[in-house]
Amino acid sequence: MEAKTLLEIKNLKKYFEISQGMFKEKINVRAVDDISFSVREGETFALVGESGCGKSTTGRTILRLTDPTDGQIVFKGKNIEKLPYNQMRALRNRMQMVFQDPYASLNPKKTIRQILMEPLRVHNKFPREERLEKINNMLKIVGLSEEHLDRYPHEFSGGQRQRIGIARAVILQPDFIIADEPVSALDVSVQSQVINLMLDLQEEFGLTYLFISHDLSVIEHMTDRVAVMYLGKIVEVADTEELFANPRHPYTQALISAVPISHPDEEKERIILTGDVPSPANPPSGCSFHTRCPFAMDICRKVEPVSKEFSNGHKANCHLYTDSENKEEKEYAINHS
Amino acid sequence: MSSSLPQNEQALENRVKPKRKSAIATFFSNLSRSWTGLIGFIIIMTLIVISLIGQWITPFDPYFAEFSKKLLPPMTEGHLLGTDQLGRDIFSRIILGARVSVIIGLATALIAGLIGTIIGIIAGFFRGWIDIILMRIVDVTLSFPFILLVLVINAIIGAGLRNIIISLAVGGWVIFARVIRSEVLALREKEFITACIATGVSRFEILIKHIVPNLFTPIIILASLQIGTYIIAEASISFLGFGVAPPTPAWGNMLNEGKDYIFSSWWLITFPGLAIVITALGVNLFGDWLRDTLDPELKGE
Amino acid sequence: MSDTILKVKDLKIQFKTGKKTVQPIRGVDFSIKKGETLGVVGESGSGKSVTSLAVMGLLPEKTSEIISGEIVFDGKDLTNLKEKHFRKLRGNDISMIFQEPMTSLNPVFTIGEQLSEPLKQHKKMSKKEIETAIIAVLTQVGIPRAEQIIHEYPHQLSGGMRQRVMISLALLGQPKLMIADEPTTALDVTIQAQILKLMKDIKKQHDMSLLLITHDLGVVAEMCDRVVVMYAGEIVEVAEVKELFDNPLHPYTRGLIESLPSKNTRKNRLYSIKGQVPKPNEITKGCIFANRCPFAFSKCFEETPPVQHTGNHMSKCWLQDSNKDEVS
Amino acid sequence: GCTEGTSGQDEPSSDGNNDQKAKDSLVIGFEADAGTLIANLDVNYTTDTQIRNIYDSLIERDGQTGEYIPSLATDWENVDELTWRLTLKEGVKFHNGADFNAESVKFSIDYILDEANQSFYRSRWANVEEVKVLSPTEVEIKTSVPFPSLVQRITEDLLIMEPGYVEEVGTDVAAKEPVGTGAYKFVEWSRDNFLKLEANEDYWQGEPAIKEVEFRYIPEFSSRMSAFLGGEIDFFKNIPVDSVAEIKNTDNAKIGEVSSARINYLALNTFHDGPLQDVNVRKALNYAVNVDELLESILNGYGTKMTGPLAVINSSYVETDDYGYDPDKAVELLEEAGYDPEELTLTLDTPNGRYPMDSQVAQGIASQLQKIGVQVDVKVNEWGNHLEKIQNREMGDMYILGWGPAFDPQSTIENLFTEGAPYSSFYDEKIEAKIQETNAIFNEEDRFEGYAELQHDLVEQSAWVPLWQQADLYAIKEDLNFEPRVDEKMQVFEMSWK
Amino acid sequence: MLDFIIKRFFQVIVVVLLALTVVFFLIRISGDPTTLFLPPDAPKDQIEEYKELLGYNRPLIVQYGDFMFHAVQGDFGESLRSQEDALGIVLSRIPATFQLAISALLIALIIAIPLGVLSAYKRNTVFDKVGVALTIVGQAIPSFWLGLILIYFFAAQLKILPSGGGGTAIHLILPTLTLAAYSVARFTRFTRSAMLDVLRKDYIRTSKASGVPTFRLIMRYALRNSLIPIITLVALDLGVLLGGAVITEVVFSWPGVGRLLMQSLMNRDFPIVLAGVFIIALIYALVNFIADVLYAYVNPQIRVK
Ligand SMILES: Nc1ncnc2c1ncn2[C@@H]1O[C@H](COP(=O)(O)OP(=O)(O)OP(=O)(O)O)[C@@H](O)[C@H]1O
Ligand SMILES: Nc1ncnc2c1ncn2[C@@H]1O[C@H](COP(=O)(O)OP(=O)(O)OP(=O)(O)O)[C@@H](O)[C@H]1O
Ligand SMILES: [Mg+2]
Ligand SMILES: [Mg+2]
Repeated sequence: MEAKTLLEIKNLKKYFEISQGMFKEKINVRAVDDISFSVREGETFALVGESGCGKSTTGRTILRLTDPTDGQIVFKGKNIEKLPYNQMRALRNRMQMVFQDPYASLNPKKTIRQILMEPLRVHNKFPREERLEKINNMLKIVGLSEEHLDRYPHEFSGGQRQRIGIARAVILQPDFIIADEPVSALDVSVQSQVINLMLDLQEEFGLTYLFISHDLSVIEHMTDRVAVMYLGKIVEVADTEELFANPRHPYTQALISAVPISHPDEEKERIILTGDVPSPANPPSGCSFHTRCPFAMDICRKVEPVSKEFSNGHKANCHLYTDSENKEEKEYAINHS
Repeated sequence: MSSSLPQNEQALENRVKPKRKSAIATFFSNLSRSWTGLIGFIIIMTLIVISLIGQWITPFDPYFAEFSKKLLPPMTEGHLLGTDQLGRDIFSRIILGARVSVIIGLATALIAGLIGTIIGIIAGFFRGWIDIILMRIVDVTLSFPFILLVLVINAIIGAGLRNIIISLAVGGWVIFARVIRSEVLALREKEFITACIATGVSRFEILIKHIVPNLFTPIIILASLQIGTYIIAEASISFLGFGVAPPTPAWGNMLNEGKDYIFSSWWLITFPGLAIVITALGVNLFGDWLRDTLDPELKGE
Repeated sequence: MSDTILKVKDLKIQFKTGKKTVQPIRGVDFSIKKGETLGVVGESGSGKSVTSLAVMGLLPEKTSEIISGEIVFDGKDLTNLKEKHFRKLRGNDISMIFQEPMTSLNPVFTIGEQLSEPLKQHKKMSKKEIETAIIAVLTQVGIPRAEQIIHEYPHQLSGGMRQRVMISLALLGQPKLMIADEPTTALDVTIQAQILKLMKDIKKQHDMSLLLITHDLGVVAEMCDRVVVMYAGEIVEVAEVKELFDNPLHPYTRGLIESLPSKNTRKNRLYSIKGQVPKPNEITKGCIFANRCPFAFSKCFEETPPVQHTGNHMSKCWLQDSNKDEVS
Repeated sequence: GCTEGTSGQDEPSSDGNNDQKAKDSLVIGFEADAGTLIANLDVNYTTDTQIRNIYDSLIERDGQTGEYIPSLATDWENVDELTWRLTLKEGVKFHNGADFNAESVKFSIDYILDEANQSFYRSRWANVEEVKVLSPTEVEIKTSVPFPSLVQRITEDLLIMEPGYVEEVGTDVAAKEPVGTGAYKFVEWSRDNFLKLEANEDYWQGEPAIKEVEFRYIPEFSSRMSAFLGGEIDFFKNIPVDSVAEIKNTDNAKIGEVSSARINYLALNTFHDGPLQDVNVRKALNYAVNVDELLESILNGYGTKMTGPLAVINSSYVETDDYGYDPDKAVELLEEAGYDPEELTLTLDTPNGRYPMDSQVAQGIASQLQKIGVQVDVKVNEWGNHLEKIQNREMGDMYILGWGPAFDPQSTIENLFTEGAPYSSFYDEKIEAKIQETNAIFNEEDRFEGYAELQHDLVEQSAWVPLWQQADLYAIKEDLNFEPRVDEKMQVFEMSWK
Repeated sequence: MLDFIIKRFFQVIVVVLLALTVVFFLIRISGDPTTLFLPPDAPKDQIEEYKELLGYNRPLIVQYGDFMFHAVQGDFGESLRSQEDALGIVLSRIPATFQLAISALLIALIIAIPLGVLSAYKRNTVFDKVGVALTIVGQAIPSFWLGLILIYFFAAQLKILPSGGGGTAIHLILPTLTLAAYSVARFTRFTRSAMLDVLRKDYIRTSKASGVPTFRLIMRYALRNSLIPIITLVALDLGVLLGGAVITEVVFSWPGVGRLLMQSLMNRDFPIVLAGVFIIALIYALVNFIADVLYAYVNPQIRVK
């Protein structure tokens, strides 16, 4: 079944101008550089990529926590990229966010009651008398209880705080939640608890997630579709299973192969990338991955590849798959990937 | 406890659930652990009490000039710290002088703190041109050494308790504005503020309900550390003859009046000076303690 | 056991913070053989770093105290070693790579200045020789332009490069034992893969022992010969790496392995351990894991479980014991 | 006329060769720097005192009596009411060798009168119309109105500059490197630090005994004191009365004392709407203030009590009635005036440190008035504010002020008790008329008579509460011959080492 | 770099001009100085005439424009009292003030840095605790009182040091000590805490792990890192010292700018006040500017090749 599109991103760009202290020139960081994708209702869409590739910025721009430099954000058929602050406020009960850092995302001066009451109050949701009950319900759902209501965030563990953060996002019963690395700051044993909670909530409330993570095993486990980002660009999009089974872009291949094995007996053919991720302030010409790509060709240095669709919804931006010369080289590469 | 159901994380919860003490009890139990903070606190409380009831507990009338008893050394004729050049009891005058110091310290901290905080909040929250203008004003004010600035202003607007508070506040608000602005800037970037925006809280509410409450700690710390500076500044200016005018007893002007007696009657300059030192010491100790307790990261401005 | 390079016996460490004391290490026992890679896994706060610092003699002098146990390195007891003698070992016989490559290099000294330090301290070499040695090591860890890099400052390097510099710093003294405290946690997967491979190669070349601290079972599976599982300041299980993954004995280890997403059916709930890691001041009598353990029974809350050895596989759980007399 | 000034007190030290120590330099601790070293510009005690060692005046005062004695002018007389003629000394040379003559006198007076120079003395000389050089030794001064106090102006204000030098180097340089006819030549001036002078060997009154002089600027009393005790300075002025004993107890130190020509008083402001417009209240205050006690206990007796508007040293002084201390009478008078002393609150403004123990005296007065029940709010002002308040007529009931030098009746009375003069803020229609009348009298005897009457009237009207003539106190090295002068000047020429 | 310097310099100028503006209006509002300069018996019309001469009866804004026009050319008018160039008078006092401030700064650094380092190294020992206590007390002592007490002991009682006056090195001792006391306390504390901060850093642990001996660790590795914040503090404190010099100069009769400014304030010699304000604001701004450059220079993270 083809679900409806909930969110559509078209040519989104976000550049940051940052000053390098007093002595240096200002630089322009292309955190998100012309990306497009869409999220369907009810699915979990993942953004994956290395640190600094622009995942968080994408998420924050979609929620208009920062203003996009350019491009369109269409939510439920409505363009929201230019909505003024106060109109955007009204929309926020439909789209919510869960943050990476459970310590920083809760106001240390507010009790849990205040933290959870705020969204209800702001959006005037539920009659006043019922709100407390709703909060208590929500607490129960995320595995906390009434007696936590009057405590302050610092009295909770990281896992518990993350659950409070999730509760705050879900209590408005939004359609769409962006979860920005919701588990990466948590202990291994607590991670799975939070992932379970997110899965449960999705089922219960029919939520759509934009799930941001760099942990490929988590992504493989819980998402439906994945977009792989590199230096502010999306290099590959596919259904999760398809992507892990059949990665097309050399970067995706390297990324997947770099994941540590899960059992000592496992044998893994590694593509070890050389070098570091270039700075988004000064991205390489052509295909931005060419500096590290084991299959880089001449054209990669000069021309930016365009998106090529393989099977249903599986797209990648790579010259290996575009029609041009160097056929042999390409074939070799594809066969060995 | 350990017999309760282990699987339930509630068990652990309860075991480690912090005993909730009242804020005051926490304050004192913290305070009692640091002898420096305790000394500071005792000095401050003594000072405040003295400044409140001072006029009823002075052994002599601090204004009354008993010419026949001038310049009596300490411990003579019932004058604990001796008498001054007009035969007034120094001990009584020091007690009454505490009021000036307390008023100056508190009032200036209040006014400078309020102005500085408001300006800091405006600059930090709204940014843009208003920030630029306000920060230029701050720069201008900061382009003078504090004491000199206060002195010049005071010399220009004239002496007196009210004017000295004004001039100290004019010199003092900037530091609040600076610190508060950078606090606000830091807070703005905090994830919980982003979370508020994501929730849909209005900007005004974010400012009032989320940013301002988080400023209390830095404000209190800063104010407590500044009070000492103000008290010393007042004394310096009075000493130079611009501040609180005699006959109102203030420690600075007692020193000013007594400095010509340095060769004959040492007690005239010794005791008011000690009073200032002890006060500044107390305030600093308490302020340091407060800073270390409330915000270990704010060390060193 | 002459092939044991390091032996830690019943180590207990206590910290003083203000008037309170906490004891984050409560009896740690393990050893590393020559040429072996020993993994130490455990969640945050389980005491991995403290243990490794104790081996390096780098615990804060004033606030920490080794209250019992011994650390024997190459036949020498390090527990009460004088600072002067310790210094001879550090950077020379034992060296260490730290978790945070971003903060572990001094920002105001050039890479060259910092790298020359272990050589200055331990080897009698001329300036020229030192420089040659440094460049050689840097090249070995895969740093391009080594001649230039030594004149640059840390902030001019990326995280991966810095970690390579840290590794070369650790290599310079040609140590017998290298301790790596979460060397890749702060890095990206692709960089992590590079560094892990590098460490594997280096270890092989230099024939040294490696104590690899991590919280990532994947890294353990990839790198280690044997594994120590730590939980809240105690060792709950020690085993050969395969044995551990195939036959984990302690419920905690089992839980960790089970909760790996790859062990669970896609899109289904993951296996998870309930509750959270206790803080050092929350520890009560009985088994430390009891309150999270799905198999806990009353005894677990009363008495500390004994150490069980099954061949080379050691675990610390009443279940192992109860197998013998009680039925679980 | 008088000839060369050798009034007994002056001990020209040319015969000072009996000193074996051969000490011939002197360091004076002085509270403030000169504003400028050019003459006839800055109306200021600190400037004047120092440069009077470099420049000479035409007419001098006797250091002890305050009487006029000739200096560069040997004689002066009125040709008519508007014309004065001065005869000048011959053979006097400036430090640069130029001759002193009538031209230099004209130049110096013109310097004051020329607006461009912005001399602060100009207002005092506004009545001078013209200076005519009759011959090298004779000048004539024309005034626009009868100007009997011209002699005083000449004595107090006018110092003679070398026209050629000033014209040659310009006023800017002349203000830093002065040339005069005085006993000392300029050597070096370091701002806010010191002024060094050396003896003018060819001085027309003889060679000075002290060869090198330094004014060292030390504003703080305690610093001056320690410099004195440490032997860095040889004498300094303005000892707080409470430190006199300390100096007396020091080896090789003595106290020099003189009743100066500066008077201190408690002004009773009749311009301020309030009880003080009632003469009975003013009288009551005169009875209630115990000047003797203030003098004795606050000033330790250093000061000369006054009873009327003029000090004994004043040329027209007559003895007036002393109100004395009579608190009962005071209360009675107050009640007569319709005031309940217990209900009465008055303000009292005082400067701080301008006059000996000024703010303490104010507080003493407050204590005394408190004894008859009158409440006094003492306000201590910074000097600039104090003066401004007086001139802008913003003062309250009473204030403390000093006036000096008070040698001449006209300047004192005119500046204190007329409507336009704010300095005592007393005004009475009849007295005003009388003052104007007396000021214009040219005949010396009538004039004296007029001022005598005025003094009695003013006392009768209780125009103010007279306090005392200040005592100038100096700390002096035991072996320094130095007789403090009534006019506060420090003429080093008069000094010598024993 | 040049770009930055120009920008900063421009900023300095703007700040100084604004400062002048503020002081100008404050002063003008506070009243006029004529009364203090003319003899007390000066008649009203001469007062008026004098005001006119000085231009004080023009509209304020015209006076301001005129003042600024000349001020930017370094002309602050003539001292009302001595009729000399006001800026010249102020400038001639600068050396004395600098002598005092710099010697105090040097003394403070010489005492404070070793003390702070030692205190940090020996933290929580008796030495450290006594040191910390002393620094707290040191910061609580107002300099004018300390000055008086020093005078009392060394000049009045022991009679071994002069209590004031300018010139020789001996005269410099007491004022320097007085002025330095606060900075000694402050620097010591700051050095100690900067040092403690650095000693906690990961990279210090790295150095230790390479076998660097303690002495070398502190003197070479930790100290250089601590010096970076100390430099900023020192620059800022030079301003504090210049400000503090006002009081010290008055207490010890030191012929510097501070005392000049005090006297001019008392005398209402406004051109000097304005020139003094200008110079001090300028020096202060320049010192901060130099501190920034220095900071950038010692801190490789923001240094440009
Ligand atoms: N507010 C900002 N100002 C300036 N630059 C920014 C800002 N936020 C992000 N950047 C830059 O944009 C780039 C993308 O950052 P972003 O946080 O989106 O990456 P990410 O993929 O979320 O990385 P991570 O995995 O580390 O969270 C980075 O180079 C970052 O330095
Ligand atoms: N200097 C110290 N003072 C007091 N307590 C300390 C100190 N260092 C560590 N601890 C405590 O010891 C415990 C173990 O810390 P340790 O750093 O060894 O954990 P870890 O296993 O390395 O965790 P992580 O994965 O977060 O690095 C923690 O509870 C920590 O709070
Ligand atoms: Mg991110
Ligand atoms: Mg660790």
